[in-house]
Amino acid sequence: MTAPLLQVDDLHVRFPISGGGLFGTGRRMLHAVNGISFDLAKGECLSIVGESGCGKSTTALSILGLQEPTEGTIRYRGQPLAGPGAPGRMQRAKAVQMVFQDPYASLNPRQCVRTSLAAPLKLHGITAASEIEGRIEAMLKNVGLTPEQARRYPHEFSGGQRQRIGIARALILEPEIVVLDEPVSALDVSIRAQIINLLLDLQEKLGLSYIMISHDLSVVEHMSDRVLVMFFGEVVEEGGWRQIFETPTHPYTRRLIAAIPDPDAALNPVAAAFAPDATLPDGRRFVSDGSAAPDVFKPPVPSALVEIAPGHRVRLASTA
Amino acid sequence: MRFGFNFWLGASLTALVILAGVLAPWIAPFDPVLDADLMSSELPPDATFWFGTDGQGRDVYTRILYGAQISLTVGIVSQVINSVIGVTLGMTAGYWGGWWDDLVNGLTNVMLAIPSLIFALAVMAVLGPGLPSLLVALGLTNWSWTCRIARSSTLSLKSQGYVQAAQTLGYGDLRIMFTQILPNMMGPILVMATLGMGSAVLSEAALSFLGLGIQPPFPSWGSMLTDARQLIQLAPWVAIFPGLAIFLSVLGFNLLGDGLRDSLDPHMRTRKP
Amino acid sequence: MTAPLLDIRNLRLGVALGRSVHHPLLKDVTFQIMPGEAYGLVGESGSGKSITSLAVMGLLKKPLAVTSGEILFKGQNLLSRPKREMRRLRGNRIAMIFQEPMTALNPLSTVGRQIAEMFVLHQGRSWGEAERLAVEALGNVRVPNPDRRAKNYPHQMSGGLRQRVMIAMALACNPDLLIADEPTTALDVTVQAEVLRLIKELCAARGTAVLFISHDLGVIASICQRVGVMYAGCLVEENETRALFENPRHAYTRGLLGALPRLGSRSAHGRQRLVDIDSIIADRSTLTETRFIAPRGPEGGQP
Amino acid sequence: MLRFTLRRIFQIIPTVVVVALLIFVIFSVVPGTFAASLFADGKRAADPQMIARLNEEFGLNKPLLERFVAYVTDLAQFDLGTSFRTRQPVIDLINDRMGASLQLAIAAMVFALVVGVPLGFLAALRPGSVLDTVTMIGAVSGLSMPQFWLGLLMMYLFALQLNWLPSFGYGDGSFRNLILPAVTLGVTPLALLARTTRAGVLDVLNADFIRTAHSKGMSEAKVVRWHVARNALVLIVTTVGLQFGSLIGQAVVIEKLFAWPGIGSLLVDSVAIRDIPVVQGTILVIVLWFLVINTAVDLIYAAIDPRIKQE
Amino acid sequence: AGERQGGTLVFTAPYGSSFATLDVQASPNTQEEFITQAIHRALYSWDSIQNKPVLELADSEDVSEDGTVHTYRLRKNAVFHNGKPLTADDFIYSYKRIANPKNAFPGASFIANIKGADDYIAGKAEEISGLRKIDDNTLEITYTGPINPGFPLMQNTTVIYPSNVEDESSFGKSPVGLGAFTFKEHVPGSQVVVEKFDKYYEEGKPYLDRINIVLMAEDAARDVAFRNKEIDVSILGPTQYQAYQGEDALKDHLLEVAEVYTRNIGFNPAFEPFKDKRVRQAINHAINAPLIIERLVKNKAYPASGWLPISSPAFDKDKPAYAFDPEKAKALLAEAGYADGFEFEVTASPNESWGVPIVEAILPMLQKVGITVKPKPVESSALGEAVTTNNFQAFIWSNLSGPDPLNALRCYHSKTAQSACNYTSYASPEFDKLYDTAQQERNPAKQNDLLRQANNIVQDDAPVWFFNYNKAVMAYQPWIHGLVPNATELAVQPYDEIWIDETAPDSRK
Ligand SMILES: Nc1ncnc2c1ncn2[C@@H]1O[C@H](COP(=O)(O)OP(=O)(O)OP(=O)(O)O)[C@@H](O)[C@H]1O
Ligand SMILES: Nc1ncnc2c1ncn2[C@@H]1O[C@H](COP(=O)(O)OP(=O)(O)OP(=O)(O)O)[C@@H](O)[C@H]1O
Ligand SMILES: [Mg+2]
Ligand SMILES: [Mg+2]
Ligand code: NI
Repeated sequence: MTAPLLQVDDLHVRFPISGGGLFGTGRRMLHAVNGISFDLAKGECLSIVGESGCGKSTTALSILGLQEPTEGTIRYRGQPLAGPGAPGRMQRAKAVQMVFQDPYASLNPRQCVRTSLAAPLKLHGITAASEIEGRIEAMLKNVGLTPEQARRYPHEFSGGQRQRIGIARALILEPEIVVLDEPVSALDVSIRAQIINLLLDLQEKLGLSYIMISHDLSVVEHMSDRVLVMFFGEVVEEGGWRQIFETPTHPYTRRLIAAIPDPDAALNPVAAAFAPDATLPDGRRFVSDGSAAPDVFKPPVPSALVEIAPGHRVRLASTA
Repeated sequence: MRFGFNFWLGASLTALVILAGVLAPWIAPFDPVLDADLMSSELPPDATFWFGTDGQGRDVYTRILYGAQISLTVGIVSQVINSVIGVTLGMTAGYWGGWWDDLVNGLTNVMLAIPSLIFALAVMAVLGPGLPSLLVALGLTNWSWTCRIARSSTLSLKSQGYVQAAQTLGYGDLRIMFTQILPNMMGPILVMATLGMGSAVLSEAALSFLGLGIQPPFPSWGSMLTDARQLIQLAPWVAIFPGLAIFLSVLGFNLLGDGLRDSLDPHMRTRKP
Repeated sequence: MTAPLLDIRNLRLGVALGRSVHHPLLKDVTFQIMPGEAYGLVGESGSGKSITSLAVMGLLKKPLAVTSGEILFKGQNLLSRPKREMRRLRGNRIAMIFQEPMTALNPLSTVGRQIAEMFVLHQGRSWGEAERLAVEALGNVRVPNPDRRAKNYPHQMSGGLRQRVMIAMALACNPDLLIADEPTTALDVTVQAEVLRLIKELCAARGTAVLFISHDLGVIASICQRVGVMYAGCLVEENETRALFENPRHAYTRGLLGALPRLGSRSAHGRQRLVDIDSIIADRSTLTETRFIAPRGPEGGQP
Repeated sequence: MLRFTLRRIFQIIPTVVVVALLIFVIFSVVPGTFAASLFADGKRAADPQMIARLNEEFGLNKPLLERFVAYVTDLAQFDLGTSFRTRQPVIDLINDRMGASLQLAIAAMVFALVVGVPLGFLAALRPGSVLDTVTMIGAVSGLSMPQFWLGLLMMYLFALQLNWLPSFGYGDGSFRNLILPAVTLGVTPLALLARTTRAGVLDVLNADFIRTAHSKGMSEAKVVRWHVARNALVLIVTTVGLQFGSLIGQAVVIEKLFAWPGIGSLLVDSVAIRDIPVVQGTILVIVLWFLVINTAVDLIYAAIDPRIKQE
Repeated sequence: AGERQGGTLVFTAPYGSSFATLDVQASPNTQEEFITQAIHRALYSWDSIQNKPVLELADSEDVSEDGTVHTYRLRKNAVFHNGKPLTADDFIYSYKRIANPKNAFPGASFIANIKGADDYIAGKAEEISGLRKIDDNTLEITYTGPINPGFPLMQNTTVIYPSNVEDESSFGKSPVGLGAFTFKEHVPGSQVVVEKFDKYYEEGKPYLDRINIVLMAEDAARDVAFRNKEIDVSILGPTQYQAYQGEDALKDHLLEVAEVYTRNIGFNPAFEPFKDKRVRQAINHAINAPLIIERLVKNKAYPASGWLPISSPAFDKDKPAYAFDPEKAKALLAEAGYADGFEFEVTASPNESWGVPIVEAILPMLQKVGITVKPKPVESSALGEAVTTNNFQAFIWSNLSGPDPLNALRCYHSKTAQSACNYTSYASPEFDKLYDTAQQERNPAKQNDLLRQANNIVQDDAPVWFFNYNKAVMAYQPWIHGLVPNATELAVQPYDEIWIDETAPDSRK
């Protein structure tokens, strides 16, 4: 087993929400992420799934250094990536990169593709024109674009092509980890497949590690090695993709999987829905069944992740 | 981008003003200050003096041409000052947030609460009448709107993927502001500045009327009009032409700004393959 | 055989450029919906799904106009109907749900009142009575505490609740046809499942026919009996849902199905690559040349 | 709602404080003194003793900091000071003028509202029509004219040529006297209102919920009445607030031209003779007026738009 | 004869858009004189016909041998608007109020002519020793020297208030005086209304029932209002003067007078070129003043031949003005070592008759002799400060130069401080000697002769460019009668003499 590339340990992110109080200065804390921990191995694709607003993007932004964690540590090859002693943006940029959800908003409309790709190289000390050209050309080929298209501006590309450019930009500095925040959900179905294929190809070819955020579980199943199920700031279930999709344990995970509008499930009702599973390890209770939203302004109820099979953990109410 | 009729009308009027200002030294038949012959004062328009002469015997046409220089200077310089202040404060406030944002917001509220003419009046009183003071006064008065726009644009641009991407790629804050944010909010800022040029020219006229404008012998349209208001019956041309010049140039700036806004609004068109 | 509820024949629709030139957006779209039937329209973005539905509603905006064809609703051509009559049908007999529940509701008006408008408009009720009925309608779409919720403003509700309000509004007058244009794309998976179930159940119970537009084949499969596939303004294939999934005949449909990662397929086939439409078809423009229409349609079969 | 109201009201305070500081600073460095201005018309010889006596009396020879402390102390007790020129409390002077100022501002605003909003509305309902084109051209033109020029033209036309209205002044405060200055002052807000109304209504007309309304089978008239009007109002109210709030300040030119006894002309006169306490007081009142109006607008806004109160 | 009783006069106060205060003792401005004339009376008043101060509130006066002690027999029939008859107490009360150091009133310097006032002003005495009440109707005033007390004691800042008003602050809101009209109403920023006082001491006066003194500072607006017959009188600027002269309906109703102001550009001798008298003279020669007066000032002024104006008793008719002679100017400049010219700044206010426009007009003229002029525009109040603090190279101003020549020429005495009114820091021993002699001279004719010589010395030294003496012009509606050419200030009219005939519109009757 390879040593973890990235270790996230007890990550908390809280947002002060202004408003309240006579002068509008009373601040409440929104608990967006509550103590998330996970490891990411080299070449692995880890997916984070969960409902809108459960803190997936916030987690991703913390890893990228775009959001200061309130508590917790994030280590890259054993070195802290956030907090005191963290490297600057420049070093971090070579470790972690991101592909964004909206292909229309993720490219600067005033920069041509070449500029978008060349600028980070220059910034990181690669100034030889030939090397820059070479790397851009190679990268464009990698993502299935032609070098001639480098002079074009974003509005001259389709959504799928833009997403390819976005991927190229993320990979140009040759990072080891790429965070994919809903990389295909804004794309048309027929294009979605191309991008998924591209991502898989690149992962194999370049040995990348992915942290993929998605609420499209069929995509998650298709791509990931391990899955983290988040519910309002907490991981409620964690495991290999088989464990999650074949033996989902936490009620929320089940609800999630049952809700997937899958043609096969719809056409063959037999396969649909998991039988409710009443047996819990040690007879302990789940913290919540995932149907009602907890109060995000209060600290969460104490609970713990319990391993029910090797690498498969679910969140149960704390015995205390 | 497609521009409408208004834009082109505005652009033509503006171009006319710019041409007049730039070419004044070559196309003006006289000197705007020194060619004053009291013997030929208040002559109606004729072949020599196309727009007649004023009370000092100076050629109104010449002074209108040179006045375009002043009006353009007033418009452009004051708006450049406004935009620089507004954009700097607004962009940094939106980008950095926190106490700096609160401070800038407070300052913006203060500036908004003081009617611009009154603030300009106060500044002019301190600096005394004249072109440089006017530039400062008008440059300091209207940045609050630009600042607000810059701030809100920055806030929305900040959450755009490409700005976040720039952060993850290791860009510094200033570099992000200048390469990623600023170019993408130039549109609305430009619109504000264009419309602001119009109101700067009008403010110049209003301040002249209140005795605080650019003072002669500079041939500014505002002071020409102010001086001429006495002559409206005796020598109407002395009043009509500067009035018309102000009206048309401000109309030009306004139409240009409106036109720009109209064509910028339904943002960049996206071509689908 | 019963008469179709909605019969769209050779509908052509375009953008008016200048005086007489038209840039065509829909080319000879023809399909029928039977009473009580759920009909799905899928297709890639920009293929003309929404404008088809807007044409049925008579809500096309300025540059867009129907150039030829017929839209028969219960045998009457909607295109030749006077405006007033069209208004009486709209909302009353044909209702519509839009994609964005966020913006489709007036932010300054309580949801109760917005539902009540339907009763005032089409049933001539008084406001008081209409608002009582609105509470009832909210209850029907299983909104908890409907009397309290009726007094809420849209921003006080979650996306799922808002979409339920839209459904309550659309079904308020028991329409014969409900047009749902991607009603769940903006929602979370779990909420989406609930809303879909709601539409399905309510329409089945009332015998309302549904024209369901989506680009998500999974959603279509779980709701519709028949599916039409649109591509670039053409209805390229139409068939019963199961038949379409099991035996897609048009290249685009095949591509669409192959591009879909299906749950459970990985355990069966491993992490293989998905089918990419562009890789199986060299020239996309040939896609609109062939059409496959299931035999059930009255004039089915021809290109 | 009460808390929202109180909060809005409290938010005025820091702005007022900063404005007070700002104008104190500005007018402590302004060249010229009140005492010197007494001789500015050249009608009598300067009298150095008197200048010294006056400066002494007004405390102008004290160090800046001391004056500032005194100024702030007075302000904290809602005392705007005493006019150098009239030796009356500044607040009284402003009181005397406020009525006329309000009359003018309200009349101008009413004029702008009554004409501008319906025009903008009609223009938006028929975009591209003759009415729309004429209204919008008129609006831009209205925004492109120097106010005093417009005022003079109106004076010549309506007073001198047509003899319909008195050309100037407050007279006995009658409505006839009000018309010309109010109309002149109202042109700018009118043009702005017509434009924002049009833009706002167009925006609303393109909103998704209008399509929803149409899909309900609602007639055009009902759509406008039930859904467009209120939403457009939200946009209009802001413009009205900003315009109305700054109208008193923007009226200086009009007041001077028409010899209208508002606080605008009080301000200009006081600046001219360096009657600093009056200048400071007047600006403070003008600013306060702006803030109060805009706070009121915020509250109206909150009353119309339920989304505001929430956060 | 033919005076008609009744009617309303709509008078304009053209010098500002407000009245500072109705407590006219506190106001140094011309603006407030418009109210003063209606409501108040001082010991002396200005006789516009004889052009000198005359007794107003006293029937007669006795003057002591040395000219310092005046004994006034006060009017017996004079009554204040509040019903109090005029007595000597009112004078003592009023003069003490004006001189009271706590009040810092502008009239204090006029009272300073009375013996003992200095001590009072300095706070060293409880009373002004020079003021003595003989009985209710007799007042004795001792002056510091043999001066003509008429000038200081006819000012609006030295009017007499009743001594029986408890609350002095009420003077500012509802003034009480001895004048022909009682205060009725003040709409700040708009107008003051006064009404006929039945117990006015002059028999049969006033004729008018009511005067609306309206504020109208903006010339163009006043023009419209006058043509529109909304106001009865209007002070005209140069352009309007020309326009009105050209219109049949208006030209017959213009009242003109040579006022007592000298417009000039003062040179600061601290500025190197101006140290040389020849440079100053050259400038006087280089500018074609008559042309400017004709074209720009539209003849609403008289070319100045020296400091003292035409209406001054010491005016020298025979002394020619500096001739317009660019060649001579060049020669003088060359002599002074400025053959190549130089550059100077003129601090100027926006005033159309003695401000930037005039500088604009001389600019091309001086350019022709090699001198570059730059206007330095400032606001009026800043002009006053710049000049009185000696912070200028040159300034353009209009200064009071009459009616009392002794007072006017005092400004050129070397002992007069620069900040007082010797703005050009003029110092000439010759002048000082003549002036001092004139001051001691009690024979008016001889005194005037001495002053005439002194004035000519100033003219030769040319501490200023002598531009013009202003001509004031007032347009009045045809139904107005009784206006007088007041050389001190044309706009200040004796309201009690004015009457309105039957051709007046109904609104005035
Ligand atoms: N900068 C911020 N300030 C305040 N609250 C924030 C901020 N960013 C995120 N939040 C809140 O934190 C919570 C988690 O947000 P996050 O964006 O991580 O959710 P998500 O799981 O990515 O949702 P989605 O699927 O919609 O993208 C949300 O309630 C969100 O409103
Ligand atoms: N107002 C309009 N003017 C011009 N073209 C339009 C207009 N509205 C729609 N179109 C064009 O009509 C075509 C069909 O649009 P439509 O909205 O029906 O697509 P759709 O199938 O609903 O796509 P999506 O899945 O993205 O909603 C598109 O190519 C679009 O560009
Ligand atoms: Mg997210
Ligand atoms: Mg659509
Ligand atoms: Ni464009």
